[in-house]
Amino acid sequence: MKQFLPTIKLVDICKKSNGSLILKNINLEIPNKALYVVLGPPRSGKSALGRIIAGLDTPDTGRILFDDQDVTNLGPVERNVSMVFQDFALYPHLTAFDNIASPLRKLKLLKEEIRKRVLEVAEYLKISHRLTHYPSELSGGEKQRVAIARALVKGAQIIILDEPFIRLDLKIREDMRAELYRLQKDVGVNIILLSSDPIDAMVFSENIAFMQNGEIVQVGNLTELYDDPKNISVARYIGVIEMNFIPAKITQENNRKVLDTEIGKMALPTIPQLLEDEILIGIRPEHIHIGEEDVPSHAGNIFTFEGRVKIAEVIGSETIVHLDVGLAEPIRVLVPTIYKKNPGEVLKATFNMRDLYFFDVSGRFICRGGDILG
Amino acid sequence: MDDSYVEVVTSLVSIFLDKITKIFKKGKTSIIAVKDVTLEIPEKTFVGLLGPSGCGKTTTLRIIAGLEKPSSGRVYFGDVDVTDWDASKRNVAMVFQFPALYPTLSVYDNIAIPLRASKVSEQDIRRQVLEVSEFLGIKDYLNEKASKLDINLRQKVAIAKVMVRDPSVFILDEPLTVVEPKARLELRAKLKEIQLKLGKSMIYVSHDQSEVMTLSDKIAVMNNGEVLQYDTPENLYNKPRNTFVGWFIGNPGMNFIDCELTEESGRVYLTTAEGFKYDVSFLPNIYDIASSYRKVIFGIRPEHIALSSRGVRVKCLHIERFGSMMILHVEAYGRKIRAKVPQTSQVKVGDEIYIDFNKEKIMLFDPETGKAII
Amino acid sequence: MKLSRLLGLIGLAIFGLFIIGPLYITIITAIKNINDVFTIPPKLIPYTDFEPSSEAFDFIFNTRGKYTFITSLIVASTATAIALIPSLLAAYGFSRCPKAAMNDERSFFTLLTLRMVPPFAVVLPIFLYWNQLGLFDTYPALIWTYTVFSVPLAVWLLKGFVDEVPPSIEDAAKVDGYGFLDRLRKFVIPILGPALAATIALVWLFLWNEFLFALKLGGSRVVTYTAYLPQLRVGQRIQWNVLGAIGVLGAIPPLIILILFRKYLIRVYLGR
Amino acid sequence: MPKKTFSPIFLQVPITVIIWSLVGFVLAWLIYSFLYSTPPGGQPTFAALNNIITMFSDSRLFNAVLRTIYYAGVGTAIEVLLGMLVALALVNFISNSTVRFAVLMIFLTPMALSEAIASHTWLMLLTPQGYLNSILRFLGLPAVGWLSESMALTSLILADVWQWTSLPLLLIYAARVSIPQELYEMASLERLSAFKTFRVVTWPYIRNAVVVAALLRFIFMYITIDKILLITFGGPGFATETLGYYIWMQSFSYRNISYAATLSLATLIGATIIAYIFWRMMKR
Repeated sequence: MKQFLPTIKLVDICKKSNGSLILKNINLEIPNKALYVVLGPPRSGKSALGRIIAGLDTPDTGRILFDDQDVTNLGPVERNVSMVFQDFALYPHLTAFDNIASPLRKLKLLKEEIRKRVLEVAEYLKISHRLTHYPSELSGGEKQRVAIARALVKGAQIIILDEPFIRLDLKIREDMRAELYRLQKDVGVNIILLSSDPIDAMVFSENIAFMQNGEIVQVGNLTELYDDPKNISVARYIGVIEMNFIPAKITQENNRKVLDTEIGKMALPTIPQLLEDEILIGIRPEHIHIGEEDVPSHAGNIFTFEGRVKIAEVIGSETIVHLDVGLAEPIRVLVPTIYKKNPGEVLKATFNMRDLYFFDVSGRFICRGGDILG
Repeated sequence: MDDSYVEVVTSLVSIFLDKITKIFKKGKTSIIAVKDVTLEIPEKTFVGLLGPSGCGKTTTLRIIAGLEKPSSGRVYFGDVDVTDWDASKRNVAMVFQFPALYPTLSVYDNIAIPLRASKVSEQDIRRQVLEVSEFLGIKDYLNEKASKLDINLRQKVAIAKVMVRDPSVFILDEPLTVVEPKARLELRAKLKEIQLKLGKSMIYVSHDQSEVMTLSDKIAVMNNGEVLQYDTPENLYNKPRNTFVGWFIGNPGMNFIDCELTEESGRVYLTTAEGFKYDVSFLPNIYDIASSYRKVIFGIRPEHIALSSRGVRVKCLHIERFGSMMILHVEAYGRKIRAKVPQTSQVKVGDEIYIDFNKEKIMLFDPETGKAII
Repeated sequence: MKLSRLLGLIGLAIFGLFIIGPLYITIITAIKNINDVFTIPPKLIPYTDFEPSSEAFDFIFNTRGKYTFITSLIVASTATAIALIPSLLAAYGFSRCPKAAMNDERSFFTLLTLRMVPPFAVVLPIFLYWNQLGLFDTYPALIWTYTVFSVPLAVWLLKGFVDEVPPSIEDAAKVDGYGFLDRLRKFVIPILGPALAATIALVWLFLWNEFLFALKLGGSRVVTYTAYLPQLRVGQRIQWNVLGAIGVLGAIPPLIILILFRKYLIRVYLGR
Repeated sequence: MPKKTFSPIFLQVPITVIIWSLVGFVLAWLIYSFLYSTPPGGQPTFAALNNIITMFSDSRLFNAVLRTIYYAGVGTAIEVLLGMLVALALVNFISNSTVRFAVLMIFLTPMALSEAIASHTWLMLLTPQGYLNSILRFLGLPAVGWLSESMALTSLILADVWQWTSLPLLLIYAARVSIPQELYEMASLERLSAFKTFRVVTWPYIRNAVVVAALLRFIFMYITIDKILLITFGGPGFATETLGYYIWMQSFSYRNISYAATLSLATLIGATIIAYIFWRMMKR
């Protein structure tokens, strides 16, 4: 089993499950020696794709290539791929040691060799003190480490993790993410992370593929997806707090074109033709500021509006203020400190029009405020 | 049970727990769920009980509601000792974690049933039920069977059941954990409005700090059955009384470094064996603290650390980018700490950078008791 | 509140008496000699009303009585053993591939109907079947009949148990390189563990208690303890104490199984 | 997945072979005997029509069916009602869960025993000079003809109630303890009366268990004839001759093979219908 780290190519992969298409001709190239995040809302086909790459399922049509070798019909063993499942899938009747050793036992290695490699991996994942315990006695974080150790021990060249953090509580998640980052850098193995949590995409920001309804919507690194989302679903999903969307119409005002919205009129110097009459403006909560203290420097393109506080939601050390401006959904504003306000108060909020995102009515991304304002 | 009891209770509003202790006996082992808790819940306030699971917050809540008898200590509604009254006599309205609705009854009957138990005329009942369901947006589900509704609607009905009654106090045991994120935000706003509108005190138990920080006027942080600190959200964040509160409140929690206080040529420094050194002479009465404490725990929140040209030299291990903010995992002389700073592209993994601490936000804790010194 | 609780407890006590009474009577009849059985006034308390005697148990152990228990043991255990592995495979199919042919819900339902088949409607054809094969009153006849009628119950129980083994564990085993038979042998069966023991016990209990087929398919050589009971009532004087003794001996395994596998008893009826 | 995966049908082959090795012959024989009757030594003649006519004009069959409906119907009603009362009493009046579970175990013992043992235990009690009568006489009360023509069927029901009340008790007890405690706490917080609490909290959760228990008990009393065969032999006269016992007599005493097969087919179809109802119930 020669040790090489292939780049994975998925060509026109389609998969049906009980009648409906869950993967619609997926074409993806996953670079080797990288931590690749496949991000998407639940039931967007991520797990199905993961199982096909792992070899647990075969696609209805399409091919999978490792470098240029067609592995479409090979099993997980022949592909030397291993997978960490959402519920860890540890064998309840075996101790942690035997769980990790199980793939090696299948390879009929010497008892001594197995013992050495298991202890080595357990040491690396800081789990060696729990090897004699059964899975039922381990904590969430420990179970996760044993599952990863089992995937690592047989020297798999590709490890697929399906929603690895969803079962861990908040505080443990932070450590496990740092752990996974360190693991990928040290061992250099290909890691594919299937996740529905945007925070994962933010932490592992180099390679992200956004998936929805069985299709790959956009591929790129975090800044590309964050600054130039392909459509509303990407813009809405990437980001700590969901982006605000404000419908807008272009109207004529004393012979100058103006963007008319619920929160006021925006005078833009030039309105490119590509903007039809009806468009959708997107503004991220972290780009809106409340009160006067931190008004951004180049004041030229500042837009201010007023809103009535619906609720000031404290998240960790920040606060999301929900301002009711007469739209169906309140405008979310991120305040980086603890900022308690009772419902009903009227507040002034400002943002720089360069930070705006413009979408057409069907949700396709057109351009950024910065592109227009120069 | 004549109605005089009930009248007495509804007019009372403040609740006082006097040295409450609860011990559960499981076979031979006995677990101290609540240890010597004294708590004053003034009227018309929204009080949160916050802490990790198993810290005794739910048991305390159930003792207030009368669903659990304390092993020792007294419970007062106003100045009436209600310790021996069972739940039905205390006229308490409670929302459970899982919506406790009568499955075969319609939504209308589920809401009306408590009123029918206390001899209210049918028109009055109809008027109140319509008013409440209007407010909670469940008006057009009134004739639906409770078991047919989805979990969000069922919890709204459970809240409606509580609102129609005129209870002595509202009690909520993690009501929003089962609700989906979208509906959770709306319900948080509604709960705050209910508390303000009906002018009754509300006791809210949750392990989710953002929910409790958002809604509560005062919060009791609990751990291992004890109340560690009972204060406003801002004070808990800025002036935690011990290391646990500092760690638990805020996301990510406070950094802690075990240091020594060493005096050197008239200045007081925080030092560690590995060479960390930081001048803290500016701290109030630092000199007599230095005399009484050899070892201290230095606490600083990640968001109170800033990049600077001088200060403490650290190595950057890992970066988590969050749109406008980013979290730097840095190593200061062998100690790992996290800093939350505005997004910049200058800092890269592996760089040697300088950080400085916000002088007013530095805290010192007693290593044995964990209590805050400054 | 106190009164209704008292009435409730008295009600439970009466029901308890109704349950334990007949059991107690069977036990004391088993340790009486024949003349003490039916007397007026009734002899209910050993040592005070009557001298307990081992007459009934001696009778059983000196005659072919004891062989009937051995026959029951052989027939029930062999049939359970034969039915176990095929039922496990079928249960695995019903649980893991509900869409595949012969593994779907309809075939699972046909198995359920086999459990509801009235024995009296099929005992004659089965009797003739073994007669034509010249196997009347032989062990293979009764064992094979019991195997056929134990399969539906075994599959019903095992399907419920295999449903509770998370499929992701088998996926993990696939990723570790284990083929189908290895996965079954090294993972599914060990994880089932106690559930497998419960299935064996409950199926065995169902066969240990069977009466109709034993009565008709057995003759003089293959006689289970249930079929032996009517033979004790032939003749002028019914040996009541021996009937009691056989009842006591026949009740011991069921009570042990009831206590050991009480958690699984409800699965016989609900499957989960 | 290596290409040569065998299809799941292989998993079902072993049990299919086992089952159809016997059931195949049984079904074929039943249908054949229903269609053709062969007198000893004679040629088979088409008898289906004749069998059906005999069936519908057989008054003894009609009475047997009535007795079966009485026996299974009344027995099921008592067992389910008594089982429910005992289950609810156990939960409401015994708070310590270990004691409650021990008492439940004692109540469940009869269902573990074989029908044969239970039949002989009740034979000792019901037989004219049996224990019941000797206790009655000891108390100065007149003896009762438990196995007399008028009482025999009811006594059999009593014996079945003793052995099988435990099944509804088990199912309803399991349903009752699965009810979340919050519902009862909510009911007490809202000061609901005991009856109203039963109607809106307890009943909705145990209703399914009651129906399933009733179905199961009815079908088992319909297909089991052990007690009749061992205690009363269908007697005295036809007092306890149920459908099953009548078919048993036709098969083994009167040797009307073709007619017995007809009746057997009819009961098989009846059992399948009830099994189907049970299956639909279970899926809900």
